[in-house]
Amino acid sequence: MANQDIPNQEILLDMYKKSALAKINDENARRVIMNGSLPMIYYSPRGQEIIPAAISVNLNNSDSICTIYRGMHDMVCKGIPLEKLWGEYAGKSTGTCKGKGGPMHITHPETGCMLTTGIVGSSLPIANGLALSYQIKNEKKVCVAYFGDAASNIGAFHEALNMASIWKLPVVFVCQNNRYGEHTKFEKATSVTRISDRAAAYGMPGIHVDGNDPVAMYNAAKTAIDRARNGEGPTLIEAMTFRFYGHVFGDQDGYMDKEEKAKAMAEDPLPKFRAWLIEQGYASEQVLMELEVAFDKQVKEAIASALSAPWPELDELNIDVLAAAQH
Amino acid sequence: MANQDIPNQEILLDMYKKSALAKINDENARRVIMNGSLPMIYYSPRGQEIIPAAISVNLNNSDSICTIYRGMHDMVCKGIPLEKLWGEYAGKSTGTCKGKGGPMHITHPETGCMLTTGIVGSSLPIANGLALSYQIKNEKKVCVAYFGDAASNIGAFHEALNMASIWKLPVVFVCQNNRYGEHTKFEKATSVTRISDRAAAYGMPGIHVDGNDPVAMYNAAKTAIDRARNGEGPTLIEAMTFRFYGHVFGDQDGYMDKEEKAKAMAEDPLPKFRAWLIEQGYASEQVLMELEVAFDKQVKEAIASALSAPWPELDELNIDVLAAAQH
Amino acid sequence: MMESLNNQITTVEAINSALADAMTIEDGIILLGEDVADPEEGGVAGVTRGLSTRFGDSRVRSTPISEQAIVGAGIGAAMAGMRPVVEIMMMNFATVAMDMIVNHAAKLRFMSGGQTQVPLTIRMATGAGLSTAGQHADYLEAWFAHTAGIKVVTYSSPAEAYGLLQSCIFDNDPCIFIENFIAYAQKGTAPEKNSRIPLGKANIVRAGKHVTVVSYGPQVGIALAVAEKLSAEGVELEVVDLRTISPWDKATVLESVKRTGRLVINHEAVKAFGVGAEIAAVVQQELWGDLLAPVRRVGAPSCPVPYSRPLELAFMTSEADLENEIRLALK
Amino acid sequence: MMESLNNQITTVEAINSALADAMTIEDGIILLGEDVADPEEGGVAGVTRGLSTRFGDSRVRSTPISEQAIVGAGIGAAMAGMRPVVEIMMMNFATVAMDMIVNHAAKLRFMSGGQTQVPLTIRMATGAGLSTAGQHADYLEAWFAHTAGIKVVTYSSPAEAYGLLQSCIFDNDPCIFIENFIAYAQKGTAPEKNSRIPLGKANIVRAGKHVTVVSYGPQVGIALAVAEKLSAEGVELEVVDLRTISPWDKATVLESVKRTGRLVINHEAVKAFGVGAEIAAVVQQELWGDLLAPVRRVGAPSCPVPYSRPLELAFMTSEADLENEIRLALK
Ligand SMILES: Cc1ncc(C[n+]2csc(CCOP(=O)(O)OP(=O)(O)O)c2C)c(N)n1
Ligand SMILES: Cc1ncc(C[n+]2csc(CCOP(=O)(O)OP(=O)(O)O)c2C)c(N)n1
Ligand SMILES: [Mg+2]
Ligand SMILES: [Mg+2]
Repeated sequence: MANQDIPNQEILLDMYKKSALAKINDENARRVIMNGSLPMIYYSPRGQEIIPAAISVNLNNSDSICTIYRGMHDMVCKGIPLEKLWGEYAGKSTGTCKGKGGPMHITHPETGCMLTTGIVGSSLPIANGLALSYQIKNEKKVCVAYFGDAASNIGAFHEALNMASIWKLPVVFVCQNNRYGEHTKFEKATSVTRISDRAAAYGMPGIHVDGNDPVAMYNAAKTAIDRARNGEGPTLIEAMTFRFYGHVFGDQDGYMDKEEKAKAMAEDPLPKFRAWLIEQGYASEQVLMELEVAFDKQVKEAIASALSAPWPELDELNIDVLAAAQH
Repeated sequence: MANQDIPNQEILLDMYKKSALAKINDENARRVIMNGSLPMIYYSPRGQEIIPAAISVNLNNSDSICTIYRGMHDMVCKGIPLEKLWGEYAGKSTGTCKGKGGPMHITHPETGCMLTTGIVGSSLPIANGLALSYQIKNEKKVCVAYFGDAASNIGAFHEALNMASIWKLPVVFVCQNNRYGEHTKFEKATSVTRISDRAAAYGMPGIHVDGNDPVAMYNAAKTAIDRARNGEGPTLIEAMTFRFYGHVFGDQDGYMDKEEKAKAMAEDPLPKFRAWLIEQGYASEQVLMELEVAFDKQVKEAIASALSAPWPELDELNIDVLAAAQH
Repeated sequence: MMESLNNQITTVEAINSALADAMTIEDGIILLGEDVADPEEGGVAGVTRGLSTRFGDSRVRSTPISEQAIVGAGIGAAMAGMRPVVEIMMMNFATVAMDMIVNHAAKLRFMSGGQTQVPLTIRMATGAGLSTAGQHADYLEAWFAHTAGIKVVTYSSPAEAYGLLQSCIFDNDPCIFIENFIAYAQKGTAPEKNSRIPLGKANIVRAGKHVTVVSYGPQVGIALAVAEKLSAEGVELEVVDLRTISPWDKATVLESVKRTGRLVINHEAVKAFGVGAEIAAVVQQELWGDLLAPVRRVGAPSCPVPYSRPLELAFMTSEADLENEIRLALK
Repeated sequence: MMESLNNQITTVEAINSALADAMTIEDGIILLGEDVADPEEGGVAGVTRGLSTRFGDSRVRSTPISEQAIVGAGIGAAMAGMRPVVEIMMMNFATVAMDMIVNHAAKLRFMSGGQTQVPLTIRMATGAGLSTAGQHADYLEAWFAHTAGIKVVTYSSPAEAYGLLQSCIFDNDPCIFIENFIAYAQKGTAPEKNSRIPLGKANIVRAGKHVTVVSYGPQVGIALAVAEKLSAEGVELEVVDLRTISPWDKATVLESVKRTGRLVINHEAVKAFGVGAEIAAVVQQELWGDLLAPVRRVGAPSCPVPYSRPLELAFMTSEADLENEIRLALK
C-alpha cells in the first residue's frame, strides 16, 4: 500500500465491498457465459476493480458517472442494482433498459449511472455536459468520466479536456490504463509515456497513480473529486491497472505478453487488498468471507431472476424511439 | 531580429520576396473586393507572411503543404502561379481548379500545394498521409500542415499529432497563432498558455517562436524541416503572429481589442523586415522597391487575366465528380 | 427585437427572439456554440446577439472549436434535465460530430429503455448561393431523417422559424433545426410572442387542385413563385410546406396528392438518395391508382457545391427546374 | 489461403486474399487500421491476418484509435499516388470520420478540378444479429450514397467480396466497401486469382419473370431463399444483386422491372430514407405505365438496433418480411 494517508476503516471496508462485489459479479458473468446459460459479448474488467471502488466511496448517490462497454465494475461500485443489471444482460424486460440497450449501454439514473457507451472516447464529452448542468445549477455535484488508455488517442478526449478546463467543470476524467486497447499495446498507439502528462496540455492537474493500490487510488480520487466539487475544475487521473481476460472475454490473448499477463494476475489487487485488510486488523477473515458468500448469493439470485424474467414485448421496437406525443 | 544564426543573403532575399509578394497579393485582393471588381469571401492573412516565407525557403518544389482557407500567403510563398490563383478566385476556367473549388479549396500539386481545406483542423490528418507516402517510398520529402491557433482545440489536431509521432512521419505542424479564432480570443478557447507545450503530450518537440521575426522563424523552420527530412519525426511549431483584417475581410472587428490590433499593425513585420534588410546592407531601397513594383505589376496582370478569362462550361458539374471510366 | 417597422422582422431577428423568449420562460435553456456570446458579437451572422448580455455568461457560452465537445455538452446537460440549444455554425461541420448526434443524442432514449432523454436542439445553417463552395453549403437532412430518434425541422419564413424553433426547444427529443444562411436577412411578418408551431405537421401554404408540390425551407418560396406564375395559365398548384422533415406528415401529403393526383417534390439537397426519394416511394405505393402521373423530384445534381458563379447557379434548384418538372407531371 | 477443401473459402479468406493478391501486384497498396497487423492478430476477426508478416510493417500498420487520423492518412497517401485500404472496424465508428470521408475524400477530385484524386478504399463491417445493439450494427450506406464523389460497394458471397474489393482497390475513386460481420464465416466457391468484378454493374443472380427483387449484401441470400420457396408455387422472382449501391446500375434494374412489371427492394438498413427509397422513386417515374403494382420496400423499422434477442430478430429483415411484400406486390 502507498505510503499515504490511510482512509478510515469504514471507507476501507466500503471500498473492499464494492470491489469484491464487482469481482464476484465478473466471476459469475464469465461462468454463465462459459456454461452457456447466458451467452453474451462481454468485456471483463477483472483486475481493475479498485479504481471505481476508490472513486465511488468519494461520490454521493446524486453524483454521476459515464462509463464504457468495459464498465460493469464502475457501475457495480456506483451501486447499480444487480437484478436490473442482469436483467439487461439477459435482454429481459426487467433490465435497466428493458433489454433494449444491452451490456454495452447499461443506464441507471437512480444510482447516477447515466451513460454506458460503446464508442471509444464518447463518455468524456457527455460527462462534461452533466457537469455543466451541475455547474450552472450550482448543485455541487460531480460527474466522473471513465475511459481506457487507448481512448486517450481519439479526438473526443482532446476536445472534452480542453472544454472542461476552460470552463472549470466539476468533472473527473479517470483513465483506466490497462496497457491494451483491444489487441494493441499501449506503447504502440500512444505517443506519450504517461497519459497523465497530457493534462498539462489543458492546464489541468494530472495524477499518475497505481490503480491497483487502494490507498493511493483513494487519495487520488479524493483529491480530484474534492477539487471538482469545490469548483476548482477538472482533473485527469491515469490509474495503472491490467485487464485479466483480454479485450472481449473468450479472445485468444495471442497478442498479449504472456509474462506480463502472468505477473499481473499473480498480483491480483483484490486478494492483496483483502490480505492487507486482515493483516492490518481492519477486518477478520470471517467477516470478509461472510461478505463474499453473501455477494455471491446475491449475484446468483440476480442471474436466476434475470433468466426467468419475461422478454420485452415486440412493440418495444416502437417505444422510446421518440417521446410520447407532448404538445 | 532574434539573436540567432542569420541565414545568408540569398535566403534572406528569397524570404523577403516571398513574403512581400504575399503582402502585395493581399493588398490587391482587398482592393478588388472593395472596389467591387472581384467580390469574394476572403480571409486575409495580412500580417502572417513571414511564417510561410521562412518555411518555404526550407522546402523543395517536391515538398508539399496542406493549408486552410486563410492560406493565400502559404501558397504564394510555396510558389503557386498567380494567374491560376486569381483565375480560381474569379471562378474562371483558367483557375487552378477550373473555378470549381474557389478560394477555400485552392490546389496546385505542381508547386506542392496539395490541399486547402475549409474545415478547421482537417489539414493535419491529410498532411500525415502525404508524409506517410514519402516515408514508405523513402523519398526524403516533407509535408507541412498549416493551421490556426483555435484549430488546436479540435479532435483532428490531437489524432494527427499522436499518429505522426508514433510513426515518426516527415511532417511539420505549423500553427499560425494570430490570437483569434473567428471572433473568439485565444485565451477564451484554449486551455494552455502556449500551444507548443501541447507537443509534450505527443512526445514531440514543440517550438514557440515569434512568427513575425524572420530570423527566429527561419531557424525554427529549418530545425523542424531538417528533422522531418532526416527521418527524426514531426515537430509542432507555434508561430506567434496577428491577422490585421479580422476573420473574414470586411467584418467589423468589434470583438477585437483595439489597442492590441493597433499595436500589432504598428509592428507590421513586413516593413520591419524590409528596413532591417536595408539597414544591414542585404539589399538597397532601390532593389526592394523595384521588386515590389514588379510584384504589384505581376499581381495586377494576373487579376486582369482572371477577370477576362472565360467561365467554366456548365457541364463541369458532371466532370471530376468520379474518375472517367477506367476498367 | 420584434418592434420593427410594419411588424416585419428578419429571420435573424425571429430566431434571436425565439431563443430569448424561450430563455425567459425556462432557466434550463442554455446556448453553446462558437462565437455565440456578445464579446464575440453573437456569432458571425449575429443570430445570438444580445443573449449573453441579457441571460448571463453562464447560460450563453462561446465555445472552443470542438463540435464533438459542443454537442456532447449539450447531450449531457439535456440528460440532466436542461434544454440546451447548441449551434453548429455550418451543416458541413456536423460531419465532425456525427457520433454524438447519431450514436448518442438520437439513441439514448431507446437504448436506456426510456430512462434518459435528450431534449437538445442543434441549430445549423447551410445553403448554396454565397460562393462558399464545397465544404460550407451541403444540405444533409437526408442523413438525419434516416436516423431514428431525432427530429429534423426547417422553416420557410421568419415567423415559421420562430414558432418551429420554439417547439424544438420545448420538445423532449433531439431536434436538428436547419437554417439557411442566405435567407437570414429575409423579412416577414412577426410572429406572436411565444407562439409555437407543432412539430410533425405540414402546412398547406397554398391550396390548389392540379399538382401538389411538397417542399421545405427557402424552396417553399420558389414553389409559391412558380404557383403564382402557373396560376395565370389556369394551373393551380397546392404547395405543402413540410416544416418537419422527419418524422414527416404523411397524412397531409397523402390527402393532398389524393386530391390533386400529381406530386412534385422540391429540395435544394442533392436529388439522389435525398428526402424526396422517401416521399416519392411512399406516395407511389400508398396512392397507387390515384396518381395521374409519376411522382417527380427536383433537387441538386450529384456533385459537390461548385464555386464558380455560373456553376453554382446551375447547381441550385430554381423556379425553372420546378416549373419544368411540373409541366412534365401535367403531360 | 485459397487452397481450401472443395475450393470453398470463407468471406474472411476471400477478403484477405483480395488484399494479399492486390498487394503483391502493386506496392502502393498499404493497409491502415486498428489491430490490422500481426502482432495484433490481424484484427478482431482476423481479416488481415498474415499480411503484415508477408508485406512488412511499413505497409500494414496497426493504428491508434483515431478514425479521423486513419482516414486522413489514407486520403493523403492516396493523393500522393498510393492506393491505401483503411479499415474502420465497424460502420458506426465512421461517424467520427465523416468529415474526412465526405468533405474531403469524396470532394477533392471535384474541388481541385481534377488535379488530385483519392483512390482510397475504406472497409467497414456492420450488421445486426450478433447482439451488439445500438452502436455497432447500423447500415449507413444511404448516407454515403447521397454523397457525390464516392462509390459504395458490397458483396453477397466470398467470391463477390474478392472481385469487388479488388475493383475498389484499383479504382481511382474513394470506395466504401461494406462488410457484414455475421457473414464473415460464410463459405462459398473460391474466386479466380486476380479476378475483378466491375463496379457500377448489377448482377442478375436469378432470372425470373413475375417480380424483380433488388437487393445487396447478405440480403441477396434471403432473396434467393424466398425465390426458391415461391418458385414451388409457380412464382418466379428475378433477383438482382446491386453490388455497387452508388452509383447504382439503373439500366439493369429498369430493364428487369420493365420485363417483370413488379419490384420489391430489400435491405437491412432502416427502410425510411434508405437506399430503397431512391430506387423506388426512380423506377416509378421511369417505368410509369409499365409497372403492374407499386414498388414495395423491405427494410428495418425506424428504431436503433435493439439488444434483446427477440427484438433484434424482429428488427432484422427476414425471409417472411420479403415474402410478404412480394405477395402484396402480386395482388
Ligand atoms: C470510435 C471507436 N473506434 C473503435 C472502436 C472499437 N474498439 C472498442 S474497444 C477498443 C479498445 C479501447 O481500448 P481502451 O480505451 O484502452 O479501453 P479498454 O477496452 O482497454 O478498457 C476499440 C478499438 C470503438 N468502439 N469506437
Ligand atoms: C469544424 C469547423 N468548425 C467551425 C468552422 C468555422 N470556422 C472557420 S474559421 C474558424 C476559426 C479558426 O480559427 P484559427 O484556427 O485560429 O485560424 P485563423 O482563422 O485564425 O487563421 C472557425 C470557427 C469550421 N470551418 N470548421
Ligand atoms: Mg485499455
Ligand atoms: Mg487564429
